[in-house]
Amino acid sequence: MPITAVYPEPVLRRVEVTAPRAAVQVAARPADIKIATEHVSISYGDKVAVRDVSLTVQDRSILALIGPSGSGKSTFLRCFNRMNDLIPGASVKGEVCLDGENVMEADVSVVELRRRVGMVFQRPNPFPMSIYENVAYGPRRRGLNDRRKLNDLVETSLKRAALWDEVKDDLRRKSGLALSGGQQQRLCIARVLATDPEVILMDEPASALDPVSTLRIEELMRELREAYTIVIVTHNMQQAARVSDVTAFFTMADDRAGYLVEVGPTGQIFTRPSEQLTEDYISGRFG
Amino acid sequence: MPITAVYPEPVLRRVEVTAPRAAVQVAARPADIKIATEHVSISYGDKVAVRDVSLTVQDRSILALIGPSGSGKSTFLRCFNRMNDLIPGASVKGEVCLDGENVMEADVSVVELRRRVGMVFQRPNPFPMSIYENVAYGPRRRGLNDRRKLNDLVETSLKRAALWDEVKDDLRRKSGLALSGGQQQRLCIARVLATDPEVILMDEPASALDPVSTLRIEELMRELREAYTIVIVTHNMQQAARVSDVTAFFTMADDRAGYLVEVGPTGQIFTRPSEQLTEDYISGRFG
Amino acid sequence: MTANAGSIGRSSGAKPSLKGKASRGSILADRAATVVLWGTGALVLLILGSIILHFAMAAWGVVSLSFILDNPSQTTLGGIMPVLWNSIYMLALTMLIAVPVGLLGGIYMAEYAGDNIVTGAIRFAEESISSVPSIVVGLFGLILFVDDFHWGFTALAGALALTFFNLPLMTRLSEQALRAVPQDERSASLALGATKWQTIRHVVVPLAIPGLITGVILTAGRVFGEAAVLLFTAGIGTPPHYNFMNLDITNPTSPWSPFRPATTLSVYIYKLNSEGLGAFKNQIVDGSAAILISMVLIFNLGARFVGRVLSRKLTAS
Amino acid sequence: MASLTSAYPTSKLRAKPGLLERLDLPRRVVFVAAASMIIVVAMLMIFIVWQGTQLFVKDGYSLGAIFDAKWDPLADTPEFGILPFILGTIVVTAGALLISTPLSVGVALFLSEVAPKWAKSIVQPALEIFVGIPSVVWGWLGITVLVPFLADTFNGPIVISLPIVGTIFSMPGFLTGFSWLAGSLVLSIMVLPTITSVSYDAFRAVPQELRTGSLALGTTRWQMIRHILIPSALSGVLTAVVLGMTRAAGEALAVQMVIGNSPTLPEAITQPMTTLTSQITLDMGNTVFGEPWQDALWTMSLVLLVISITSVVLVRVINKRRMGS
Amino acid sequence: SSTGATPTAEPTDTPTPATPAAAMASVAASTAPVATPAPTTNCVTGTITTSGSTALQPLIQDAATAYAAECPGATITVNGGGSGTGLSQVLAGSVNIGESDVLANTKLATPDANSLVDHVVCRQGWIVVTNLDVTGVTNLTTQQNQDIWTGKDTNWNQVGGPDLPIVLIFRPASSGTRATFKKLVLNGMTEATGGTTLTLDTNGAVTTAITTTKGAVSVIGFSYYNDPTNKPLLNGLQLDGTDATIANVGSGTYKLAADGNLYTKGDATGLTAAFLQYMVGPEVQGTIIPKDSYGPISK
Ligand SMILES: Nc1ncnc2c1ncn2[C@@H]1O[C@H](COP(=O)(O)OP(=O)(O)OP(=O)(O)O)[C@@H](O)[C@H]1O
Ligand SMILES: Nc1ncnc2c1ncn2[C@@H]1O[C@H](COP(=O)(O)OP(=O)(O)OP(=O)(O)O)[C@@H](O)[C@H]1O
Ligand SMILES: [Mg+2]
Ligand SMILES: [Mg+2]
Repeated sequence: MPITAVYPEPVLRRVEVTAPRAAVQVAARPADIKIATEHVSISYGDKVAVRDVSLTVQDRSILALIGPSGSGKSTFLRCFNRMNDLIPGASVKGEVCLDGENVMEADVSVVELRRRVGMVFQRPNPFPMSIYENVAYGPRRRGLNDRRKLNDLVETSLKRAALWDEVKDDLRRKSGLALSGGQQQRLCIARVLATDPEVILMDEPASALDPVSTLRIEELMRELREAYTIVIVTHNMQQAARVSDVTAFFTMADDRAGYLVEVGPTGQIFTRPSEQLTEDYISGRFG
Repeated sequence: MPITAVYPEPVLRRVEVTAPRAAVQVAARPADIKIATEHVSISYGDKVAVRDVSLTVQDRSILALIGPSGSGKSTFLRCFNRMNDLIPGASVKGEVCLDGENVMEADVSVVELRRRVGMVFQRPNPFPMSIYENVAYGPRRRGLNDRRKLNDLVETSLKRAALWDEVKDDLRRKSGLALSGGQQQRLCIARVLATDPEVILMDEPASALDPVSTLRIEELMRELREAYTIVIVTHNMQQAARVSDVTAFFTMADDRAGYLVEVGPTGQIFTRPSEQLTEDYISGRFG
Repeated sequence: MTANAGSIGRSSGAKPSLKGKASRGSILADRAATVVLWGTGALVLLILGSIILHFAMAAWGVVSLSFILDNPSQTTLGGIMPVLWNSIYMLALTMLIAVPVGLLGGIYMAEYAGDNIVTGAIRFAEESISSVPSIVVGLFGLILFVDDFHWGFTALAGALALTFFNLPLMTRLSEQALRAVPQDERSASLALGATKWQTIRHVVVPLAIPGLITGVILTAGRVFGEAAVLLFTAGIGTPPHYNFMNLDITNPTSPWSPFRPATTLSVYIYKLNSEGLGAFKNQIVDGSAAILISMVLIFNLGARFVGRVLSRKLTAS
Repeated sequence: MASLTSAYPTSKLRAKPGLLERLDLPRRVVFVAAASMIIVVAMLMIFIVWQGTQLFVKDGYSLGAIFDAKWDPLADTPEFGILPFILGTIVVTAGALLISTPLSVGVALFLSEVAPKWAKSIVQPALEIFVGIPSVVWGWLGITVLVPFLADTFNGPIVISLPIVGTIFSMPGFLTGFSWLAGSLVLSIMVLPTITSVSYDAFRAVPQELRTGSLALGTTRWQMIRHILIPSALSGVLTAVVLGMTRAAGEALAVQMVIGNSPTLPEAITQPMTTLTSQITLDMGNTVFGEPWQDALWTMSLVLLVISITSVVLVRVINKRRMGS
Repeated sequence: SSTGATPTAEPTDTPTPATPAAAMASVAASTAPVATPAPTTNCVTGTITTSGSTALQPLIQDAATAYAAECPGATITVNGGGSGTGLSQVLAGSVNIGESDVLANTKLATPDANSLVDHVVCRQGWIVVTNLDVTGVTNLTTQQNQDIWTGKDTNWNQVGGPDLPIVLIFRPASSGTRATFKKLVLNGMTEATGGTTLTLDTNGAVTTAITTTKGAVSVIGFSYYNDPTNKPLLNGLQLDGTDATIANVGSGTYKLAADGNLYTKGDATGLTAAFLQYMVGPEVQGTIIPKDSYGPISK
């Protein structure tokens, strides 16, 4: 997909966006919608953490969720692959559709869902096994045991995650934990890619990394966008501005329940937000 | 002390600074120097976390420490009241002078030091006792048991921390834990004030708070500056720009050891930093 | 300064030196408390040290290879081979049941248990057995296995009673080991589309192995020393000379058979103290106690060592 | 970018789970393993309750006759008052806790607040070894070392008198070392690791922020321990003491070996006494299944069971309190 | 059941006669177990278990070892547990032989007691012993014993000894030793209780306590008293001027003695019968019994 270089007016002083992106139409053709949430509310026990969020994510685009700490970004992100199921007391209401299919329904196989919607976490969390085994983990659990196919898959995934060259020499000997933070995070991305997902969720994937690794991950995200739909949570507004097509701004009300203030093309959110709250936030008045 | 309203050119777009501040001279008269560090290096075991930092803090001013995660800001902050002593394996080299006295020396009473150099933490940490007892805790441990004096002190401290009006009705019945996050943080500040410190250290004091509480704390800091020397660590550059007189920018080298890139009047750091690294950081190129 | 700044502003007078002697009393109290707390730590070591020294001296000249490998004798020092064998045999028999059941139970409690009445009952049961006196468990074994089942005093009855007694501990320790595995690892696996059981089987259990082994060994130490449970279940007597070539486990004369009485080392100590005869009685008890303590030491050091080696193997490159 | 799907068989989001998946065998298996504990406890309770109530049901004794001071199984109409044994268990346990609690809490504080890493790495394994030392070994140490020591050292009456006030305290000396004190001492060492490790956990559970919060205010470490740590961990320490108490009350062999087993309440800590467990070990083997005497022993076991279940409930109540506040 | 393998045998007795002759002998033995000692050892293979009295345990253990040495196919496992355990377990069928210091009918209900068969295999005697400090006392009369044990006399100088308080060490009220002593010497009088009395559950514990406790007195079995290690540490007393010897037990002049009873449920069969027969045979009666300080069965 050729990238049309229509870059909005610089958002913050001296922001140099490495790969300028097209402003994306939010109201897209329905066929292009990869994920849609409708009136999603999530609570932990009695406490509402996310209230009534409806938004859509285009296929092969990057949506960034920004907002102050505690506004429910991570909680909301986890509803896409139903990771909230794992949290005792968490309950999700509303609809979350993947390709038009509501994933919240009881007869949906979460295992299958999570294969199609991969996830990368804030802290790189490779398994304490060799690099090879880390990447082969998902495929193996899917029943892929053919040596050759596995080798191919591991190689492709590591290449896609831009890690192959750095690790190819001791793939099987080196533990995933012996890598640097940035490499570990790319390994985690490779591990997700190996299960052949359609959507990748990333919860502050670079916040534990150094500047160089961060740039690397951002670059990688832009590359992956060609083939995957990505939803990323970030605290770093510059990062959101740099990598995403669409930005959703969350904040929380007095009762501390998070809600969606506005969502729109990244350029627009950072230059002409329609809400005062958004403006206050991105201008650094709070947060 | 009259505040000269010479406020530097706005630093980031749309930043509305509530209380414009005077640009502070870094090279001040020695008599005004409250804290001075010389060649401070701090390591955890073999790992160097902070390398060779020398800076000075003026009396009754606010110094902000900014920098990416892991650059050693918190570690450095903790050397002012020797809280690093409590971390097994942490070792501090160099000199840290409070009013010209080196606090690192063996015969310094850390108890006395910490009374003069108070500290407020990232997560509000009130003790599990009544509001009154929380504030009276420090004075009591100093041997103050006179009912009347204690009552006065608790009231003054809570007033200074701008919490009195909200809590005065059930000072003795309500637990400190029953307050909201922002109130808890102000309670922690009141608790520190009650021990009559000269310096107050704050490690991301507002990062766990909602926007309104954050603004409140910032306002409070500006008030406290009239009587106290404050050192604050913050991730929020806008916050640093809003509240501090002087900003110090930390980053880390390849070996992940944190060091001081530059320190200077806040206005200058945010508009005309002398180092490319600082410029990259505050412009959001990384971090 | 603002209006509500109050009267006790920051003291502006001469500041006390940091090296001043402000609050001498509290500093002295702190020093005293530190000394006392160090003292308690030292006392524990002192007690343990003197116990070990006591048995080391008492066992000097008693414990030898032949003491460990010979049959008991009334006229000479003899050995403790059969009772030592029984201890090891009972340990193995007990662990054979307790380890798998405890591990699986631990998996349930750590990974599946919700907050419902059954789980509550399991927890209550777990806590209850842990606090039931061992003698009560022994008596329970006596009625159920020995008398009602007509097994008589048998190794099996003892091992089952021991299993009952130690199952909660084993379950608790496995649960702890499994819970110690960071949630991240589970999330990572589940987010990759692994099923819950796959996650447990391929990620959680392997990561918990050091903790699990430690749990097994600590339980083993407790099983090894237990006597009160066995007095009434596995029997208290002088074991015959065993013929280890007899591998027929259904034959009660075989030392491999669970259907025979099995006096263990700790029961033997109790027996010698109660009704022992012969010139060497006290030496034999001292020697046996020394061996028991050494085994406990070995179990502990072993647990630590194995745990460390395994976790290094699992985490390092 | 090429899809990787070729590597995998196709599967649908809503694919009907296979029979195996629906059965979820692993879950069932681990559940059964965990639930087996309920069965064990239920059996244990049923048996002990059944046996323990035979004295009332079959032998026709009243509850009042049991909770009486007179124990005379050899009388023409045997009397089975188990009160002396219950009281004995209480006093010997109390003695043990009195000795052990300060020491254990001290060690726990030492480990959690004071000890540097190296000291911790010595003391902690030492405590584990304490746990591992079997009770017969403690008993053996008791009769070979402690009992003769007590008898030799304090064989005269123990009298403390002040110049003017006169005698302020006097106590008969040890006739023999077999005594309340010997029992309590042995028990106190046996419960030391239990109380220590549970209180240690309680101290560790106090958030680090409270410690640093206090120290940053310029308090000494001891002030922090005394005013923040101990109040915060109090319920945990209480739990530890209750667990120690249960263990002490249920300990059989070691106590029986050193306590003298005299079926009367002692007048001083230098005198012999008896407990529920020691009476059970003493008489169980000599009595015959089904005779009232043995039924009375089972009733004592039932009392022990009740004590331990009560303590479990007590611990739960304490912990619920803690969660609540 | 001409092969001797009685199918109705309640205890898990596995008699596998080595030879037809042995099988015959075993059948014969089961009809008259103790009355006619066989001239030679009757070897039957199999496994039996015994439990019960700790006072009889040394003897049974030695006899079992000797029998097993002569008859390689036989395994006899000897457990302690106490007289009550022996009676309960033989009644429950958990063991083949239950040993008891006291008669079954004093412990069990009549129907149960009647279902057991008593085999007297030896006489056992007990001796009153004191700590070595109790010098000058070598004999206690029945009367003196009664005064001491009921708490009337509390100092050794009241019975001609040194000025030393008397420390009574009892065996548990349920034990055979205590019951026998109470019956034969104290005539059923009520014993003293309180702070100057100890109760210790076994001969071993009592022996240890006496050697370390000044002024202590207790009653232990001959086999423990005559143990070469114990004997020098104890001051053994005459009873009514009669020496506590096996010979005096045998002649009936020493009164603190009782039968050693071995019980089987119903008549003994197989190895059980053979072993009981061995117990009353010359080997045990002539050699092992004196060695272990028991008395042979008379006549
Ligand atoms: N497991 C949980 N149980 C209970 N409450 C939770 C849980 N996880 C999050 N919360 C609460 O839900 C709210 C939203 O949390 P969430 O982690 O989604 O926020 P976030 O926007 O991701 O914040 P951050 O930027 O700090 O990661 C918060 O108030 C939080 O305290
Ligand atoms: N207790 C500790 N033991 C060992 N290493 C530590 C410890 N605390 C901090 N470090 C390391 O020291 C370095 C500096 O940490 P520090 O917390 O001071 O950074 P920071 O600038 O405050 O970061 P953040 O913005 O995330 O709070 C980091 O690499 C960190 O991993
Ligand atoms: Mg989050
Ligand atoms: Mg920090």
